[in-house]
Amino acid sequence: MKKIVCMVLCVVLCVGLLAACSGGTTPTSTPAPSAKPTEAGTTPAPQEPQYHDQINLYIADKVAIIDPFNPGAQSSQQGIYSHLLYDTLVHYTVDGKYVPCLATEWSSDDNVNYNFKLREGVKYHNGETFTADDVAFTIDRAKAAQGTSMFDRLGQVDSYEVVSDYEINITLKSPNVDFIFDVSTPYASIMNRDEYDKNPDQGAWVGTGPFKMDNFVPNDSITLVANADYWGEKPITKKFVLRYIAEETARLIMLENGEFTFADLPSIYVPQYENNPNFELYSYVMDNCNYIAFNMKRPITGDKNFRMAVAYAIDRQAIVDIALDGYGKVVDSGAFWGNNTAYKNRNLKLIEQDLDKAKEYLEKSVYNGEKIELVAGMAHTIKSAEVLMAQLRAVGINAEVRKVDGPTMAAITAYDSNDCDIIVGSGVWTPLGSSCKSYFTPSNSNKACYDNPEVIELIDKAAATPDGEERQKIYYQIQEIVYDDMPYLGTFHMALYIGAQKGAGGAVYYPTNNHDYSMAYWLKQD
Amino acid sequence: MSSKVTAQQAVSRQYEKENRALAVWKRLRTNPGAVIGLIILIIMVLLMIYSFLFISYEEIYTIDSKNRFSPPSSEHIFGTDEMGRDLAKRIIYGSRYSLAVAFGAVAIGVIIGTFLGSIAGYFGGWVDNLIMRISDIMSSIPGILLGMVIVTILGPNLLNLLIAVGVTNIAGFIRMARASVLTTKSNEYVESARAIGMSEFRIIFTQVLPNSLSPLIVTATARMATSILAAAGLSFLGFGIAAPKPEWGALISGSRNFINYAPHLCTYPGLFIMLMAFACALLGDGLRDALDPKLKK
Amino acid sequence: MLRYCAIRIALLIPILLCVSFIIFWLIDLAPGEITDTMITDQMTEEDIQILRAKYDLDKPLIVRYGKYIWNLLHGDLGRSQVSNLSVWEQYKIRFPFTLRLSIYSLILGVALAIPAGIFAAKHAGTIWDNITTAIAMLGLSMPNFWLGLMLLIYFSMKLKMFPAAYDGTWKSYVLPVVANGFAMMASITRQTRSSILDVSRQDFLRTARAKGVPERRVTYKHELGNAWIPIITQIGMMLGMTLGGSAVIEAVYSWPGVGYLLVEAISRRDTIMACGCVILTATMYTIILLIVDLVYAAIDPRIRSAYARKKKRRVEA
Amino acid sequence: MSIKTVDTAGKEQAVVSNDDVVLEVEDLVVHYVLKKSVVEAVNGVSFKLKKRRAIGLVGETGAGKTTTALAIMNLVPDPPGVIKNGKITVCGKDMLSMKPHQLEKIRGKDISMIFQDPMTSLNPVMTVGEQIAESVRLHEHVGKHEAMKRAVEMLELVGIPGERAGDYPHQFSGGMKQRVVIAVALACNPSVLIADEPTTALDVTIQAQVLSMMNDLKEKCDTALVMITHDLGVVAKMCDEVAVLYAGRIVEYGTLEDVFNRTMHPYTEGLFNSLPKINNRHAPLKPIPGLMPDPTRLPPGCAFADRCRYATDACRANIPELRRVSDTHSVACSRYEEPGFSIEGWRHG
Repeated sequence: MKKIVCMVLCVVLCVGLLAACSGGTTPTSTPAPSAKPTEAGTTPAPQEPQYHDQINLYIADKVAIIDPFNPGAQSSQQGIYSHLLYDTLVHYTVDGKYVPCLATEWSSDDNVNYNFKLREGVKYHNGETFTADDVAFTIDRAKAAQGTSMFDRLGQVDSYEVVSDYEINITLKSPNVDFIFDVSTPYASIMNRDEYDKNPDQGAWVGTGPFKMDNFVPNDSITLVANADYWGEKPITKKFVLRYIAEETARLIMLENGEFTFADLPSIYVPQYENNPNFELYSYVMDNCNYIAFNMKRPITGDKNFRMAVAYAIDRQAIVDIALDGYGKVVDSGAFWGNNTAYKNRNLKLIEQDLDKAKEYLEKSVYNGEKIELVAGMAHTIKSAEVLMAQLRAVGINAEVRKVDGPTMAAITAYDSNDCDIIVGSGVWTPLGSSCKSYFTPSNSNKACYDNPEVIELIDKAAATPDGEERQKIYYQIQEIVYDDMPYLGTFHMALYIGAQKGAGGAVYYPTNNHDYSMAYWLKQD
Repeated sequence: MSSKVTAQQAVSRQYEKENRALAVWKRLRTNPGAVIGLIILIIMVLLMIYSFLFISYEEIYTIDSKNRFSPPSSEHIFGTDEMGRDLAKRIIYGSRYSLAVAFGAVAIGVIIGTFLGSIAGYFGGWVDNLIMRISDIMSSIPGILLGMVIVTILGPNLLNLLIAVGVTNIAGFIRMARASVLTTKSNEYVESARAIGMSEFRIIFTQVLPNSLSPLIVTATARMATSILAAAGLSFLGFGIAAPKPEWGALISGSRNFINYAPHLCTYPGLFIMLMAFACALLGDGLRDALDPKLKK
Repeated sequence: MLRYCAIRIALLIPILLCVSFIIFWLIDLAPGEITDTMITDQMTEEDIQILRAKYDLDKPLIVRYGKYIWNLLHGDLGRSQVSNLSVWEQYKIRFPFTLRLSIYSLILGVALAIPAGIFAAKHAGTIWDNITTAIAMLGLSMPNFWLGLMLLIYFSMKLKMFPAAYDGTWKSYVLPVVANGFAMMASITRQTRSSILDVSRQDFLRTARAKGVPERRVTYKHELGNAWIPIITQIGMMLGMTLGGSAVIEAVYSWPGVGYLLVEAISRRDTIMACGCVILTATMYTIILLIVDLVYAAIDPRIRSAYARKKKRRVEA
Repeated sequence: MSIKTVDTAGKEQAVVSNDDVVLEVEDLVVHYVLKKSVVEAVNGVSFKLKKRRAIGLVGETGAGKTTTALAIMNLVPDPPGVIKNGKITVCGKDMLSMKPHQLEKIRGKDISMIFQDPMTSLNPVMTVGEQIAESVRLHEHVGKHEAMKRAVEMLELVGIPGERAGDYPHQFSGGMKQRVVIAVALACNPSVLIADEPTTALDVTIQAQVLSMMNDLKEKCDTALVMITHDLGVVAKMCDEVAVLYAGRIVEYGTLEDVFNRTMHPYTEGLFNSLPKINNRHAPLKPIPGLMPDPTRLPPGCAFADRCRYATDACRANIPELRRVSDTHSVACSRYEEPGFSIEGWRHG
């Protein structure tokens, strides 16, 4: 009898344990898509092409939460699902033109006061109509959302005035010629006030974009379905599944098995896909520029001779060959600037590797054998640091690699408490010249603690002068001063490769990594 | 030996100890597994010594972008890794990290764990409860988590990896030491030692602990195997020793993305980890049979 | 019996409090805070302070910990600082996967280990015994992530038999379970062998044989019946280890389990999430150990009567 | 009652054996082959046993009593133990030549065994009732409930209240456990019961109860009993015939009355002399000098020669034959070749 009591107790506990957590839904409710196109029977050859109705897209980072006002949502892939789910006031095309989106027309005379005329008859996914009130709501929430990209873009708005349901005037705190660009980035998408009031947690699941939210599993996958009554061009694909896979090898296998329609390709496998009949290969060179930052405040790295020695010691092509298996682009000018960011001063000569000159400068510098730490945080920067370490030790600099994770990197390289010697990093650059502000003026992205009042003053002036000859002269002058001080050494621009199934395309790739997959399609191969 | 113990007793204990060590070695020699384990361990130590003498740190990090991913060949026995460096040299150089972790982490466990365990076992009462609760807490925190947090705080180098893995061993040794102390505590000679006025701590270390030597050695060798794997796991997740230093776990984690392009980069370090852990486990089993006569088949 | 379970779970509370404090303190010690990665260029010093205030980082550690414990005692594990989702919600979605992974690999392990262990014990000393022990030893010393990678390549890449990551079908369970189960199988085989060897020296087996009980039944009913206790201990320990330590296998197979949450919480300094995960894992761990103890009692009458006697004595006293 | 003797030519004389002989052991030799040495535990033991008769195998520890019993059941642990030769027939079936599954049908049914230490002879995780029912179900293929009923009956038979069938071995005292072991052994009322020192581990009062209970059961189920003991008192109480073993051989064999009153072998005499006399407490004990010979290096001649007062060179030269002295009594001592030789014998009280 006693034996049965124990058995029962065990079973009860086990069942309790499982029941307590059996409430969980399986993360991806999608059945495994069949790789082979399911061409049923012999339908008469249709005139327009047949498309798969589901696309599986690999995203390169975990998405913990979908809410542009929550700092936790910070992820490199935020741009991708924002393009699908939301719309911005102005749409920025890949070749640099501004196209009307939620705002039909916009104008500003003094780069401080902007006027937007809004599009009528646009519906949110929850049926609410899009009005100026939503723009006002988004600006208010953005100003209170410190630590988000939304704050970066719309935090500079001082005040706004809702003229009518479909017109709004926005005044900035300080004049900014490129405000229209800021408004066009996917981070500045316009949210719906009523949805946020109804359920604050999932307020961001509703937007005006071409796709609606179907299911979201934190840190794992996002499922979107096409928005039938989208005001713009209707999307071709019915369903999108964005999925993060930690293990690179697993991702590749899924691409080969057809479980992924689009997936980032590690550079080592690019040759296999280059002339592969049943796969497509898309690639683009990112604007982001990998750099070496010298801590200007510390004695050794503050010494110009030491920096010159390092400049002559490094071989950029070797770094690209090893860190990116050759599939990267060495910087084409001495200036530390985005790949094709505007106003790039290409007549600054790039210092080529010259070991004797390097040793020469090293003699002249204050350096005598101290340990120099190369601080790196991301996979490819750590590899670059390893290559750099070998190259620096070849000329006699006792370099060591120090691997750190995200928060540690942010903490030890903060502007005012930066005690690292050399930081091997990767800097974000937008197509606008103004993005140099974050590297040359005191801010947390300024890893070199570079503080040159003349440069700061020039940058502010540039921000206020409209595009044109005048602005180019100022930016060229800034790059010359920085080239002379040499707080940064630009090394290379990463080139990203996307492998796709045969017949899959239609994605617009932006050098800022915020790709637009809304018009992506996957042609059925019969 | 304290002078109070009569000379004759000392001689007999000495003789008895030598005799026991000899007997253990004789039994150990007959156990094939233990012998294989011992041989592998000796080879690993020789490799480490070879790496100290002949492989300079410079050979480990120099980059040779021409022959990257070259398959195993006569010149490079295990082939070269993604930066053109000879994998065999890096693995042999890396043996020092695994050996350091194997012995260091266990040493931490032994020193702290046994000390706390024996105190808990010997004094009992609230001391026992306190220490046992601490060991409960330590064992309820998953080892991986403790390791991750420690490496994140102190930074990714060998000493911190050692501490991270060592801390997880402590709980096991506390329990082992306490159990063996409890059993030996009740023997008469402990009473007699207390009778002749030995201090408590002296009794613990000279009388009680020597008798829990055999379970200690067995647990130590078994823990060596698990420590090696724990260290490899930690560095696989990215919480191990920093990049250029060729710790075996880091070698696998670094080259796992090229696994179907150049599988040898992953297989050889994996084999070495397995071999080392295998050797420690075999030795542990051999010692357990040799030290514990009643277990003889 | 129920009293015993109640005491065991009650004992857990103080341990969990200490554990949560240790985690809180450790993560606070680590360089960098959750807000560091969020600070962008356009933020002024005053904006940064507002952001930190949002995460209570401006208050000292004790106050933050006090607030956390206050919520904990009210049964609210709080919300993850990163994703603002309640810790219990996320854990509820992911824990079944870790549990299923552990239990399926345990079943695989036990199913292979018991016969192997008995086989090794029955042929103790012969060449077969050495072979089985060697294989078991290999299983123990093989790093499970390395085995995972190898399986991933051969079965998923080359033979295309199993999917590379979790996709909802049973097929995606196979590789992680084998990778996880092999180590389990190894240690349970060793334990079975040694406990069967211990039991096979006992006299009641001779009585059984003298009764004419066939050899197979002697082994599986009598010997195994008595050898279960140390084996169950080993199984309980293995289950506990995989619950905490499966982060590695989950990393290799992108398995939506709990270990992965932990790694993520630490690398982003999400203290509330990390504490929540550890507390829940420790609770599940204790419940599983409790189940193991109950299984002891069910199997070994001597232990069961120990409980009964305790109860009876209390009644008399 | 007939006895097999070996004449000098080594041929066995065909002796009239009648049908109710249940156990026959002929020339049993059992050696334990260890790494470096061979233990000659049993060197040629032969005896016969009829229904309802009890034979006592007496001898010091190490004389090969238990090995003989295990050999009869064919339970000698085979890695070290090897049954060199000998023929064992139980109820007409030759135990040694049978295959394991045939053996399993006989063990517990025709012949069963009780072991020395009751504390470890029962499976701790099975109830007492189950353990008895198990052998019933094995041999009589009856349902679970029927077997359980039989188990309760057996328990009642051995003096244990039936309702305790559901208890576990650790809930019984030493004596009670031995009764359970006996119940297990007699569950299918075997024709032969081997008891290997059943009462040694028990204290005297319990010993008497168990022995008398075994006696009643022997009579009731008319089983033949092989009682292995080193306690002459137990033999006197239980057995009809006695075989004295020394270094793996029978040195004296006869009815209780022969061996006890007309002791002929010096070793048996030494055994009786080393017992304290109940009514002559002051008489000094006369223990047998020396120790049992090392079974791995048995002396060429009579194993008892070194310790025997009457030993001659002849004794040390060749192994004495078991010689019939009367139709029920035989002794293995070469001194009896000389006519008129006799030992002093031991004085009663």
